[in-house]
Amino acid sequence: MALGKNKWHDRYPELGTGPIPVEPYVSPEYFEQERDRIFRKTWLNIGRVEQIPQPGDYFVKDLTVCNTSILVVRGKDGEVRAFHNMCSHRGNQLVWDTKGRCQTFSCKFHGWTYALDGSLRHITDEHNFFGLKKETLGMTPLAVDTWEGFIFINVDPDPQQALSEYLGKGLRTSITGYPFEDLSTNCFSWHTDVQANWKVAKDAFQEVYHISTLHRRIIGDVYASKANPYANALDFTLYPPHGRVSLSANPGRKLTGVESIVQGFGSTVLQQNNSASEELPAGVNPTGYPHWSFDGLALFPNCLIYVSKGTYLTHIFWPITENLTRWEIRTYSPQAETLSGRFSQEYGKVSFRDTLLEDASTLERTQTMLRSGAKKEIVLQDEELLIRQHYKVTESFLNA
Amino acid sequence: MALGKNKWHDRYPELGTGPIPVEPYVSPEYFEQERDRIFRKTWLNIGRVEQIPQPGDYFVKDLTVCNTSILVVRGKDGEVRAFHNMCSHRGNQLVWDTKGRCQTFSCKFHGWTYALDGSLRHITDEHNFFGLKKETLGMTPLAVDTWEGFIFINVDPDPQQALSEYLGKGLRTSITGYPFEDLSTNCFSWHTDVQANWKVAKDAFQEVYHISTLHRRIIGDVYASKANPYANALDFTLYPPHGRVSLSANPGRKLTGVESIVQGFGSTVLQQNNSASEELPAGVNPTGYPHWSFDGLALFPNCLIYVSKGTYLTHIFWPITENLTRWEIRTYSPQAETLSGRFSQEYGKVSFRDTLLEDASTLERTQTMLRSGAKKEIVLQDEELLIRQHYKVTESFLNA
Amino acid sequence: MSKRQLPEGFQDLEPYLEWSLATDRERSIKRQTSPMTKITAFYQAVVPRMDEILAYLEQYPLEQVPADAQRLFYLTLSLAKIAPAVEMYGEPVPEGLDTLRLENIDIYPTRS
Amino acid sequence: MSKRQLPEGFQDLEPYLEWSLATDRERSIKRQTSPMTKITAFYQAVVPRMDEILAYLEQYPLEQVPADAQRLFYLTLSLAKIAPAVEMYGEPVPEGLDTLRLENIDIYPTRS
Repeated sequence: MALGKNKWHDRYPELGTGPIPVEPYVSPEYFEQERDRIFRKTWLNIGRVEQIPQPGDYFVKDLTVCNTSILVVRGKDGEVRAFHNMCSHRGNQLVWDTKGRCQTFSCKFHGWTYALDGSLRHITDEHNFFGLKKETLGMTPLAVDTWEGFIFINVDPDPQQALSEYLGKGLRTSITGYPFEDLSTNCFSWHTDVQANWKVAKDAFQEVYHISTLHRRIIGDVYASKANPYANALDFTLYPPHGRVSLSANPGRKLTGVESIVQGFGSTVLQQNNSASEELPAGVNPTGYPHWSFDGLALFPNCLIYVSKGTYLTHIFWPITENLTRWEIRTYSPQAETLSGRFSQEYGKVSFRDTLLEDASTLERTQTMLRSGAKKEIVLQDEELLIRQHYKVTESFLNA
Repeated sequence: MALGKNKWHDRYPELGTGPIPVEPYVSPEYFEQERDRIFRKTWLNIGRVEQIPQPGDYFVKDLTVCNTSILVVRGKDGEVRAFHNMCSHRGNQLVWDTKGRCQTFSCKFHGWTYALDGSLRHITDEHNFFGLKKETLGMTPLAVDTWEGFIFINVDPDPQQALSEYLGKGLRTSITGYPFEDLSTNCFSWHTDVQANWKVAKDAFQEVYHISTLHRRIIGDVYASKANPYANALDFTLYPPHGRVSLSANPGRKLTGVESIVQGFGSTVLQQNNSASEELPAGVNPTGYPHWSFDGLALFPNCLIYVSKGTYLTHIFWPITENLTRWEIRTYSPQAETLSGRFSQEYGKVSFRDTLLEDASTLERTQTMLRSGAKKEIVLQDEELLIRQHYKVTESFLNA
Repeated sequence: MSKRQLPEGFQDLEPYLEWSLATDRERSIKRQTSPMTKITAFYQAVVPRMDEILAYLEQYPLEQVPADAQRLFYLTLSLAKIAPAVEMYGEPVPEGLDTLRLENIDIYPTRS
Repeated sequence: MSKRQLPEGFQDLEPYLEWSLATDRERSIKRQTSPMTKITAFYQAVVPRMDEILAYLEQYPLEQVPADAQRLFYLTLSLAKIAPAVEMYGEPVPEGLDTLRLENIDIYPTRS
């Protein structure tokens, strides 16, 4: 690992090195532009295929930022479809649960009923309507596609790119072979609403510069070491609008008492020190570093995927207002086969979650101060490359 | 004391006598104008110098109405300074405690460190930044000044008036010689969030017309008497945008049992009947009335200071939304030297606080009904002069 | 034989030790959860002894109060807390904001 | 004679049964409302027994765990919950977002 000065920005000089403005984090007008030109135009990761394994399985996703609620359902033919969750009669929300399994969807308001493929099947007191064309009154579909088991939707009625084109070949092949499917049988997840702009939240999870300060007690020595005191990254590779970072571990770290106990049973924490000589999934540890920790994919606009050996996790940041964000965290791992395995997973869950609580401590405080107007700009260092790229990409979307 | 009809409005005919509109108490748009044209432009009382007696002492004040949090600190040179409580890196809130003492302020996010004078001292992993000019990256200062030991700040980067000019010579000299410093060694204080517009709260404490009704059981006969049944004031003097009221006591009031016990030990309640023949502080009891009780200063926009013999108190009303206010009450008195003195202070504290609970009983109920839209106007009598002045002054700020 | 809790000469007040509470919050809760009969009984027991009590407490410097005198002092603070209820309102708390909504704040420096 | 709550050989841990809690939320609340002295006492009692405990629990298929073993298992989940507090922070919860604000969500199908 070569620690160097400004090496990432030398690799991507087009991003510049200057400060970036505070306005995108606090302005309601900017937020409306993000809504219209980014969230209503791009592919958004809304979940995993494992959420709906069987025909008739569905889940509902409230997409406040796109002013809609989405119903995602697996049809009798095994296809995954997505619809605006809305009855064609007077617009009532069709499904009120967050998930379930059914044969048909029946509106609680007047009983109109839809098939799993979205077509309208039953109109209550139909003969009292006036020449309805039932075949034109199905649920309104949305563009939907999957990649590595992640379900993406696009609320644009006519998406400008297919999902595979939007993700791009570079990003897609960078992670080829990672066993997302095998690792997705078990999911621990949380969400919360934080009073911060969605980018304040995302920024906090797409740089590790803060680890040696904010997390010094929990994971201060997990990534940072004497040789690499600020946990500088092994690699940054950009696939605009997306990007990837690769992180090393501190090989000299001593496990705590309970960590030593846990270790024998496989934990859901990001495995911290994965030797390159071990069998690692293809498409990780791009530099082949002997003490690799994890790789992070930043999918524009609002999704981060962190992959390690034996476990991966996602952060998704759903804007609500310019000052409010629903933050979703999901960690994936294989099912534990024994109670000992469950204990070990529990430990991983707790220590990861505690780290999240520390991370979150800055979010609302930062938003409060950004709103003060005291400063018009913030400054970024070399290791905050993904934050800088996010800003530049956003500008290009807003000015397109 | 000459009881008369409409005498205060005869003294200040420019204030008029008509009803005032309900809109300023309930309108979000009006609230935004108050935020921009009053709270972001005027000098605001945020505390006492006794809160930070030593170099390195600091306190933090959340100023939601100005969308900021303020750090007030005494420097090594003894100077009181105020800053937006914000790190210059990515905007995180710098200090998370409400008060304390330190040598430097270190950001919990990435470890950037500032001196007591606000200058940036340490940048973590500094060589990975891009030509930062450290000397331009200190905390953002705010205008700060003191008067009689009260600390005022102004979030306007370029205040239109100095503090002394804003307070005005009339107001300042009206209270000259009052021993604020001697009386500030001991502070009992409370706060609460009330679901009422900040002016509903302030109005309740800048008129005594309600005392003989709302407080009839606790202090109904403390100010009102047979000769002065509605506790009419001794004097109102306006120093626009501020003002002062002077109140008499009921000389015929009988003490309760425990009040008689307490009396020998000096209490923190406003001393109720201070004979003009006693030694009174200069700058109080402007009419020289023999049974003076207390004088109240109304500092625009949101601060009331009530001074009596041996004790004073402040109310500060911090707007949060048009329907929500943080109400802060602070009572000041000398330290008790004995347990008996402490018992006496405790009695004063309890009976004052009980009065506040009664006062507060109207606030949320009033706001609920003002929001109903049932009435567009409210009416004011002669003794509610300070409420009327507040409305007129506000209008002049909003229309300036 | 339980140990003496209050100073010599004030043992007759021991039945009221439930009112010997160290914090304002505890005293507020005690007041608002006690019926007037109990509040009044405490008031009537303590008020006639207040001259003696305060004279006794005056002997101690503030920083050297023995535990039994401290308990007696806390009784006087509870008397301060309930005196207005007995003498003025005739009910434990006046009609108004819930007393616990007024949060005590300590704004001055805390020095160790 | 109270009934045995934990499996044979683990009775010495019965004083810590207050930590045998079935849900993550209960364990979170228990952690954040317990003083470090209690948390540390629990940690010190259970950690030296963990090898035995895990070996004992390994014998049961996940769907056939007897009630006493289930209680013992819940003790290990509480250990997982408080271990970072003892080993890393020295306080019950790290300075940060209130832990109860992170709501547990179950996104996978619930099959009966």
